[in-house]
Amino acid sequence: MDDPLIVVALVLVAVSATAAVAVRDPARQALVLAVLGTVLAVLFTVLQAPDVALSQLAVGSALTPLLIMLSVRKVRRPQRKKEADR
Amino acid sequence: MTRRTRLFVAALGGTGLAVLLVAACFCLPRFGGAQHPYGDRVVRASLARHTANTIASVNFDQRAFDTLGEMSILFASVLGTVVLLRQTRDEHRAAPEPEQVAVPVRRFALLVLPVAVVTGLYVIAHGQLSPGGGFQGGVVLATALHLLYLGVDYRALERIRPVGFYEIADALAASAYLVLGLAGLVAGTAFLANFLPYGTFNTLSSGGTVPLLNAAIGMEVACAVVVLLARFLDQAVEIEKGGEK
Amino acid sequence: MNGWTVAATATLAAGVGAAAWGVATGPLRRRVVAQNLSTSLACPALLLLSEGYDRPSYVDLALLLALLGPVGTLVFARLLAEDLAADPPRAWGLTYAVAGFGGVVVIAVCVAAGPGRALVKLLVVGALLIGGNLTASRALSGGFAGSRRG
Amino acid sequence: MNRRTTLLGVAEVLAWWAVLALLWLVFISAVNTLELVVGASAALVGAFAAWGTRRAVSGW
Repeated sequence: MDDPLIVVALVLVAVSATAAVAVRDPARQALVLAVLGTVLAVLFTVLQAPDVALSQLAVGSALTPLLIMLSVRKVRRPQRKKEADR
Repeated sequence: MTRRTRLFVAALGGTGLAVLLVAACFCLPRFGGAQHPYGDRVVRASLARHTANTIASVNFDQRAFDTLGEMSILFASVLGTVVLLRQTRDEHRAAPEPEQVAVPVRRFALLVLPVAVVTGLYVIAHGQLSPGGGFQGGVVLATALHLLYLGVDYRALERIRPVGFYEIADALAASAYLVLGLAGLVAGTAFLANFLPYGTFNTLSSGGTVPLLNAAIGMEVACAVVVLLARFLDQAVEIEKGGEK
Repeated sequence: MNGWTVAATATLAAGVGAAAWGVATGPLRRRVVAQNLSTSLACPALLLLSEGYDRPSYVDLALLLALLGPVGTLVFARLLAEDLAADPPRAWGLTYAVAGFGGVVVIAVCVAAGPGRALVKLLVVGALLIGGNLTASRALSGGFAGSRRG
Repeated sequence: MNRRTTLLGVAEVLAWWAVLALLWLVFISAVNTLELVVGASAALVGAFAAWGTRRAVSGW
């Protein structure tokens, strides 16, 4: 724990994970989640676990945001259509 | 029992659990200590089997059965998604409209797509040598394909992505993993045992069955993610409420 | 700790920390820019760590992040296009500064690596990083014009 | 599809194959025969992906 690098990485993960919970709007949550994924990958690298970091990078940087944002778009679509009809 | 007593009992139990957990935490080995009894044994075993990346040796050799379980979880969850997100009777498909993408973004997507494909294959092929492996590389491959949706539009992606083909390939890759496991039985050892010659340390052919299982997982993950995203994209872009127009 | 890991710590604490703050607060246009910059700052940090730990295989991490980070930003640019069209992000100065920082880190790591195939790999990572970062910024500020449905 | 477009397509795939094979050569740490064979086939997959995407984009 005496390595400042580990402390910085841990603090970053704690901050962005808290922010991911605290933010309410799903689209903004997905943005925070993407940053959390990157920061987690850095933490795993610092803890000398590059395999896990690589998994986290692969899933967290593009795939999870895409799944969340597609779901958000699907949920928002009926509303948008109503607005367009109005 | 009144509400008060119940709360008291719950609080007592919760406090007891918390005290025990904290006490247990103080008895844990120190963070980043020098003693790793499990790690030492794993590294010794993976070096004995000529696998440079210990994690790959754990995933695809020493605990290959666990990976079979993980693969089945992914397979089953994609199957569940396919069933849940199918087009129901009160929905219809609207053709996606073409998208106007800025030229640099479109060129970037078209240039990076092949590079990402090769990188994904590189990560899969070198799973037993350097960090990486089937799962990571497979996800990169699937993500690469969806650059076509992000950088161009959904119609372009649909042209080069026959979902049926990816579904079949997914099932084939999953069964390839099982067949490789059964081949161990045929060779006279155990299910998913590393029965092939170990090869020269730190080359592409080292590690016995590890590279083959890696490739099977890579193909399985890539196809599973493509099928999964296809369902999500169909729902988000094409399928709309209301009957046939 | 050596010079490389100290530099990585500084990049993470100042750069990625600021990006994490920026993505958690403020209007949407600031959040998407912060998300883009978080990947383009974490990637140099990973390169520095790879050099600091003296493990060339860790470069693969930076390679993957340089490749997939901009793709993640493209996801947001694409699917939030309507929200962003009303209030487009304007942070080109910051974007170019971060891209320049990435370039400096890549050059420093290249000098340390010396001539060889590893050097070309680092240059590829650098090209993907900077090109991806700039293209993703371009996509955020009006890259998807007629996005109604497709 | 006439002869000219076929030739152009082949040239495009070959060009992409050369670039991607070089990229593989840059990625790997040690060079040996098997590595080159695997790299060449992976580059071929990537080249066909590039060709296919370009066709999907401009083919309407």
